[in-house]
Amino acid sequence: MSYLLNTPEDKDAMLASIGVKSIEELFAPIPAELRMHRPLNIPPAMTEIELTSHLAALADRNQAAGSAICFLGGGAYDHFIPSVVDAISGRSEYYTAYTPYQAEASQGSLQAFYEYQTMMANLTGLEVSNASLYEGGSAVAEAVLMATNLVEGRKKVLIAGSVHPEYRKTLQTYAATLDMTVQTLPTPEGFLNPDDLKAAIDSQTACVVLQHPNFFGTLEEARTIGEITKAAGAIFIVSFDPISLGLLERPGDYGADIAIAEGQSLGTPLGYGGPYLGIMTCRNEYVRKIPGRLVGQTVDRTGKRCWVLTLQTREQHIRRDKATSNICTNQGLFALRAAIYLTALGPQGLKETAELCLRKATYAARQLTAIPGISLRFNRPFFKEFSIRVPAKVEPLLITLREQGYLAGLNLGRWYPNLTDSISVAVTEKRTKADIDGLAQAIKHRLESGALAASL
Amino acid sequence: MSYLLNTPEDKDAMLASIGVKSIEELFAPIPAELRMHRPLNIPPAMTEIELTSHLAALADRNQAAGSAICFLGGGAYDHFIPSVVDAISGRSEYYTAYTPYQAEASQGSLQAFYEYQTMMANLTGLEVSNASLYEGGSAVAEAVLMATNLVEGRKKVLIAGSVHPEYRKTLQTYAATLDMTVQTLPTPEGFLNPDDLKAAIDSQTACVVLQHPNFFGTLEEARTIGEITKAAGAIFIVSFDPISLGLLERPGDYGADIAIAEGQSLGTPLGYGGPYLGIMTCRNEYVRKIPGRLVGQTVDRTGKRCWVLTLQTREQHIRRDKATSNICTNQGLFALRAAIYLTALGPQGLKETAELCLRKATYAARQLTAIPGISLRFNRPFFKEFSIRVPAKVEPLLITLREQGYLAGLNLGRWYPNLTDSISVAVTEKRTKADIDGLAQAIKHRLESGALAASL
Amino acid sequence: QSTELIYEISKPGRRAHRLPPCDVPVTEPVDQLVPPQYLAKNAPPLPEVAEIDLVRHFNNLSTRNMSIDTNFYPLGSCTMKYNPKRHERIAAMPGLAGLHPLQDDDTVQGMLEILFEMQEFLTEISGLPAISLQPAAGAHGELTALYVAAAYFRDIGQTQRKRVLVPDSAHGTNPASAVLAGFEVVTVKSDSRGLVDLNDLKSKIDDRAAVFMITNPNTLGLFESQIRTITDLMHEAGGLVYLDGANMNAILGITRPGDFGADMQHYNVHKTFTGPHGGGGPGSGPITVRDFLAPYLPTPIVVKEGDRFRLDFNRPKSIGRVRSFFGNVGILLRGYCYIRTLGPDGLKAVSENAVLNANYLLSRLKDVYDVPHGDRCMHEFVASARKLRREKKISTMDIAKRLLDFGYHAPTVYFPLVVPEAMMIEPTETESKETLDAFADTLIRIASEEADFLHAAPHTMIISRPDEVKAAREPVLAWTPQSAGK
Amino acid sequence: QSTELIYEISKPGRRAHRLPPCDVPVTEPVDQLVPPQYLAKNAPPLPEVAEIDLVRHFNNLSTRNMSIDTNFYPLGSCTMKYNPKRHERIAAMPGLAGLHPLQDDDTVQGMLEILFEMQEFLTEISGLPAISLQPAAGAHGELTALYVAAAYFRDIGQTQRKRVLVPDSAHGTNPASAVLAGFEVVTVKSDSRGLVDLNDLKSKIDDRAAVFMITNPNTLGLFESQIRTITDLMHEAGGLVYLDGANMNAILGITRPGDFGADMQHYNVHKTFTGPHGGGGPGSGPITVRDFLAPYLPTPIVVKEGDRFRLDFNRPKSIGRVRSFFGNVGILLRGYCYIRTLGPDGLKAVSENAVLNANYLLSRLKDVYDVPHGDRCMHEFVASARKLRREKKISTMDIAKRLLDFGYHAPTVYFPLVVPEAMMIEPTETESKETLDAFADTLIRIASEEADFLHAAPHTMIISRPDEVKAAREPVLAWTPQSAGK
Repeated sequence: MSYLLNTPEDKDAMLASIGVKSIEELFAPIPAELRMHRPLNIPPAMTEIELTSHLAALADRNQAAGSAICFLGGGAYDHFIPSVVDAISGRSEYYTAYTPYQAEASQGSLQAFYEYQTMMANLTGLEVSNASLYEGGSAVAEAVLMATNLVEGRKKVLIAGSVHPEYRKTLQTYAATLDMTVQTLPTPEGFLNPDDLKAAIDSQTACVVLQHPNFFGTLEEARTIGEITKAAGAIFIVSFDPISLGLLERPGDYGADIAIAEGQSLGTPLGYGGPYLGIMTCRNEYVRKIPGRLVGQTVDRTGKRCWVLTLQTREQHIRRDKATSNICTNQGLFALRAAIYLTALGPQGLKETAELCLRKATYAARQLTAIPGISLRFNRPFFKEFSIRVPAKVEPLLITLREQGYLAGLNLGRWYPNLTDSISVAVTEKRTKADIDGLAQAIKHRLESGALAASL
Repeated sequence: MSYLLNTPEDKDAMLASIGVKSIEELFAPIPAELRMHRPLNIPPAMTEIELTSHLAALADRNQAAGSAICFLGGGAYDHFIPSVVDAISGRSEYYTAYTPYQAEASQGSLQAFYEYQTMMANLTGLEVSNASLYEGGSAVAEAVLMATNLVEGRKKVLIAGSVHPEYRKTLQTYAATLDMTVQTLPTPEGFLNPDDLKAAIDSQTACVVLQHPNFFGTLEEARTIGEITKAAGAIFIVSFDPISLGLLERPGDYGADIAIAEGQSLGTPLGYGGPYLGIMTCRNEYVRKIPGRLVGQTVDRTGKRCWVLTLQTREQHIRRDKATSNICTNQGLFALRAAIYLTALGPQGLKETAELCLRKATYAARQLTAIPGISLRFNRPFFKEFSIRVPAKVEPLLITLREQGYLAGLNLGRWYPNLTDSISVAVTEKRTKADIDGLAQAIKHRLESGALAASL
Repeated sequence: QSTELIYEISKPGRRAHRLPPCDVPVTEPVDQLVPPQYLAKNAPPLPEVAEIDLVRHFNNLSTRNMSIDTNFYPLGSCTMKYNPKRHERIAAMPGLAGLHPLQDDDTVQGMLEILFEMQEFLTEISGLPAISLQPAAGAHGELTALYVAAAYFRDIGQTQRKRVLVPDSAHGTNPASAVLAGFEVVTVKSDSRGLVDLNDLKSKIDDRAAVFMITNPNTLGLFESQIRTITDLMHEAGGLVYLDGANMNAILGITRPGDFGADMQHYNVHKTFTGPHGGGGPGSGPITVRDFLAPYLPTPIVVKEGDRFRLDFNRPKSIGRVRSFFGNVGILLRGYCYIRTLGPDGLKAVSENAVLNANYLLSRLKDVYDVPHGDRCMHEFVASARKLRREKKISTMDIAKRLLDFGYHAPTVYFPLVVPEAMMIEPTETESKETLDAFADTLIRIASEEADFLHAAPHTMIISRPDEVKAAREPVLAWTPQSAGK
Repeated sequence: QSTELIYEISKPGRRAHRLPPCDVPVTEPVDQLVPPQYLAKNAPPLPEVAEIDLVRHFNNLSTRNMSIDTNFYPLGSCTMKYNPKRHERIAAMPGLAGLHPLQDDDTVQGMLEILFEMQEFLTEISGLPAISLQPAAGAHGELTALYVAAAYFRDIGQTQRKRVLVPDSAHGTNPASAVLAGFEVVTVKSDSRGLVDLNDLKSKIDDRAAVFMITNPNTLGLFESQIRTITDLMHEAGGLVYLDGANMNAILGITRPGDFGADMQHYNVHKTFTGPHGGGGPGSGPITVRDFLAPYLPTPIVVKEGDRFRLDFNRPKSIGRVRSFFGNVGILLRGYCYIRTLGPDGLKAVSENAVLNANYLLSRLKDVYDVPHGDRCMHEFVASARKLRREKKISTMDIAKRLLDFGYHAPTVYFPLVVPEAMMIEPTETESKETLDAFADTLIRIASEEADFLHAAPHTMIISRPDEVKAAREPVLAWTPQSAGK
């Protein structure tokens, strides 16, 4: 049997030591009527050769971002992953270890997570980072739960409609069983109008959740939103794009109390949506309410600097029903990857990456809106993603482009009934001028032949 | 600059410490008239993103064994490489170390090479293995040089025509500047007829070189050849296929004095021909004449068992012009891979692999020779490779098959003027019945349509 | 061995990764593309190092971890079994790793087939017919299932069911998840055998009881042989039974939660089906449920129509989502590979050998260490150092730390809470008798060592006994030039 | 830390890799497919272990190596520079790693383009216009070039040229290669500056002199400033000059062997262009030569015709082959990536920084350690412990072993032979000033340590001072049940 080591002689010796005659006897506590009396109905075993061929054949039936040219965004982005990220996170000692409960045997992970926490704190301009959450959507929900703990008594959560629709849906689920109401503030102009927030916010408001750049890629009036939020005594939660912070002001610097993000952009493969990385940082005074693992610096018995899991009294394994969160397994490996990624880039590399995204997205927007009939959907500055209105049915257009090798963008009508004529296009530093020109050409050609067809 | 660390401040501090004003000054010993006064005419620098895209595009222009179905052999085979081989040989500590000169800092490599040597000795049935040579062809030459050292005075080398043509050509090059003659014994029946050897061997014969299974994949009368060789007082050198030893008798057991091999089959990717692995083992009494590194067991100053490079007085860095060989850099990483590969397979896995090769090659030969007009070229038992005579021009046939996704075999006319109607087909454990049936179908179809075309 | 942080080897101007020049026209400065008020004044303070610095730093750090690939790691409840290398190679295939989560279904048919089959496998293995692969980890699965339960009770008008019953031996995630899902927690006692105290349970079952969360085999490594009675009691009272699947490794192909009465159950795919634990994650925590709960599961779910697979979002009673995108696909993929590698016989053999190994280790240790709940177990057992503590002042912590000196990771310690000086030992099926013997010999040897020597253990690790109180009292959670020397 | 061998943890019946069942009809037993006299009685004795055993064994072994990725490794003459991770990822692309060497040229156009460009790059960098990428390593390149020289002299009827001249400071491979290629070796003395003694050279040049093999910069790290005179002398006498390219890292884009008069030259692609050294290999040793030697180069060579690349085998005067297939393509590929990454300015900066780093380290050490050949060097220098030896009985070996305790690999020791107690130190350009300073501080500290303490060094490694005499006197070169305890 694969991965099993006990030879028949081993088994005999072990059974003798236990004092039973058969392995079967060890299962005696399971009442016979509860036992399975047939084999599991799953396919028979495969060797490595067969498994590898089988999965290669399945993989060949997918159109991957490496073979297609990918302009898809919406919370997951085709950024370049430097080879050092794979090389190091593939070290056995990192990826086959578990949560660093035994500090002496886990200084590698602990120090790496401490470095990750430091980078996240520095990236967001907030003092405290945890060692990861699951991903960007549940991070929004965790941040809201944390905020409602911080301002007890307030039951209302305001969230901008320009926050990722799946994050909002996740928050709805988390809120449904708790004593709180979630109100979505519409964003028909592609951003949360501060006046709309002013109209909605009140003394019952626990927190305001903004995404900046938002789901459409456009920039929010984040500082103003923060000021309105603070003035109402509520917690300001911002979901950010880590890459954007190579250029944009840091959440902590424009007033965020809790900053969260989908960290996939920081060295995590697209991987059909997961595992990804939930980032969370907050102001120092909230440290004892933050969910998730925290690594802290201390000294050992000889006075040597070292690192441990700390403030565990917030956590489920100690506090059980009084814990700040139920999280146990987190996304350690992707926190490590993010730390390696950001170390590889450094401040200058992150800045240049962000600038390339901005310039290429701007160029793409200009090329696409130069096509007759296409216009920008929102008249707002954007970072690496933008929305266009197209003079054609969106789905057939996207299918045609896909057949030409372009994953051209997202059909916004999938989430926004009022945006059925719009496509969201994301452009990372990996896209070349030729990629963008090719996309523009393909769209132009399709629209012209479509117009031709319609005119016949 | 990529990979450079000195900042401008570093450079200034370093130059000051040295006592020069500029880096340029450090190059003063190079006469000005010998200096380059223009930049190198090579393309400008590429970042990792650009380099990765560039190489991916070049790779896409090749038809790899993963995308085509590969029946090519001739000394390099598409065997399956278990994932553990890559995972472990990709450990930084192995692949970024160098020759284990400092034993205390190299016990990892040294012990692994010692294990490799043990496996090679056990595999071949001979006592001594070195820690690798370059590859299979130069290994033949090194073995012959070693043999001529062992039987001083004898100047004649006999080599079977069924030995890999490129190995024979390599031997010719090595022999050309030395005082020896190399005589190739023709093998028109696809193997070395012992009578032909008897006729050629004499008291001037230093050694006889046989490949078994040979370049055509067929089995030689190795034991008889060995007996004739020994009777003449010559050294019996055998080039073997490591995978075949899962089933076939070991060279040492049928009389080989020196056994050599191309070790690519043992966990080395095809990689367009290199780096591969030269294997060499020999009888114990020849140990002081073997070329290449040797790892030996010893004890350290506390009596602890450990390993060191040993018998270095055979080597160029000690003995210079008296060395047994000029080899310095060898193929350590591929010796490690071979050790991991053979550990993964174990005796049973090697046996099963060999048996699958044999059965699938036999099946393929039967399917192909069932096609009208196709026959086996040689009436000899074979292992995983066999030659067929085809009733069509070989090159156009191979091109047609390639366009259908089959790398169908080797045109033997490339090396043997009398075999221009023949193709050599290799079948590894990776090939499935469907692959083989598909190939047979494609050939049959092509021959039928070719015959049809000819009849019109 | 230095503990320099990457920030401490940073030097302005050094860098590793470089970006290509901008190949689209650079027609204006950045602050004309984005209004300047949005822009940061400076780039964020990140380390500045060359690629060789980065590689050496993180490579050398890695060697300060124990890991499955280098050490025996009998961490109870965590199922630290071998992580096959083939999974890593397969998961990295561009046709799998390079898929965007929002690609059209037609472009990911191979991936959807894998996920569909995984749904089929996991429902078969648990005996519960409906599934969501969405939860990111075990605790997330618990939470999702409790949301499903809450939605069900809302739907059938039983909103008074506000209580979740949890045995005192349960994982901490159970009560934490229950509270997060809006329930109150009621603890049920264990009896002297370590099983559920049926009388206590009965006294707590009424029309306020929504869900009984049970781990079976439980955290003491015992199969709850009264399970059918327990589930009948809950069902008769109109409640649901939730099975914490942390210990599925003991019962694959042997018994199924669906067969012994559970209504909902989660998997820890990363444990039972060997996703690498990654220094703390990622995991994957799919849930399977009975048919009547299926309408409430999160969306999307993979469905098959003819030969085509698609994501089904049209589930009106669904609780919605518990995260973005599909799930922790990379871990599901590894679990899929594992199940395909083992097949039905192999999975059963996994559990048989996991149970054999645990019982063997128990048999080797029971004369030296207390095993309060009997000399048989399933895939793990809980030993106690209470006697050593009493007689020699040697604590479980001392033993755990001393084990590190011998190259063994420590068991889970001081859990479950119902056993004093607990050591929860789970060897898993991927260890050899030789390893178990050497580990047992070591534990036996440690029991005879001097107390003072053990109090100071470990003696050979890079650090020893970090000051956890200091860490918690004066938290230093990020490096600053000032924090370095604290 | 145990030194168990994989054979010692073997247990009959255990295994890691499994093969699929035979999917073609199994119609007869094996001994009817192959006559029984060819078959082995038993499978060869290989270790029998499970996959987890294998992984732990080799993973744990690996940590007993120093390596570039974990340690400073200033091994002189070996150019232990950083091995970029991007090269490993690229070389593993299936479209490169999966190519069979005998595929038709039409199916490997991308690969042939890489190799063709590599031919172009390497001829440009050396200033010698013809090239063979075939040799597998530096010593193999030397041998190949000497075959080329021999073929040339045969062709022009100068078969009396049987001598190869080699400076006394040369690498051992030079004389060994010369003998292997059928030449006699004549040693040329170094002068007090460490350069070639011109008078001695002149006295040895006559019509028997075929080739002068010179390393430049030489093994003392000095540029042979008389190089033009030397090459002129050889050329006037009808001989050839061979440049051992081991030290090309010092002169990239600065001066070229072709420009200073060499006729033939080899590269160590794995050193100069950073192929990982793999614990001893693989390498790659292409040679470039002047036009008049081109006809004798091995076949095949990549040629470009229009847009198409093909292998040219039709070279009637070729020496033939020195190996099977094309060459060590995997290393050439990494070299190609490196050259493309650096470009012309980057390559020059490599040499500038390699020379800067070496000179800086020399400046830090020269007051404590003798540097017999001056206080300037190129990319490496040779220090000597002769003073320490004389005054304190501290040898170079002591220093080398003690360095290991501090996490530094030792320099190359006792080479070149012309310097007593030699330590040949090559820091390379990929190290930082901080690393060089820490290394210099350590060497200076060691010089002040007690002799007895140093004689017993290393003190922290897994072993210390293996008995090399015993290893050579009673060679134990393979494990057997009997050898284990020897």
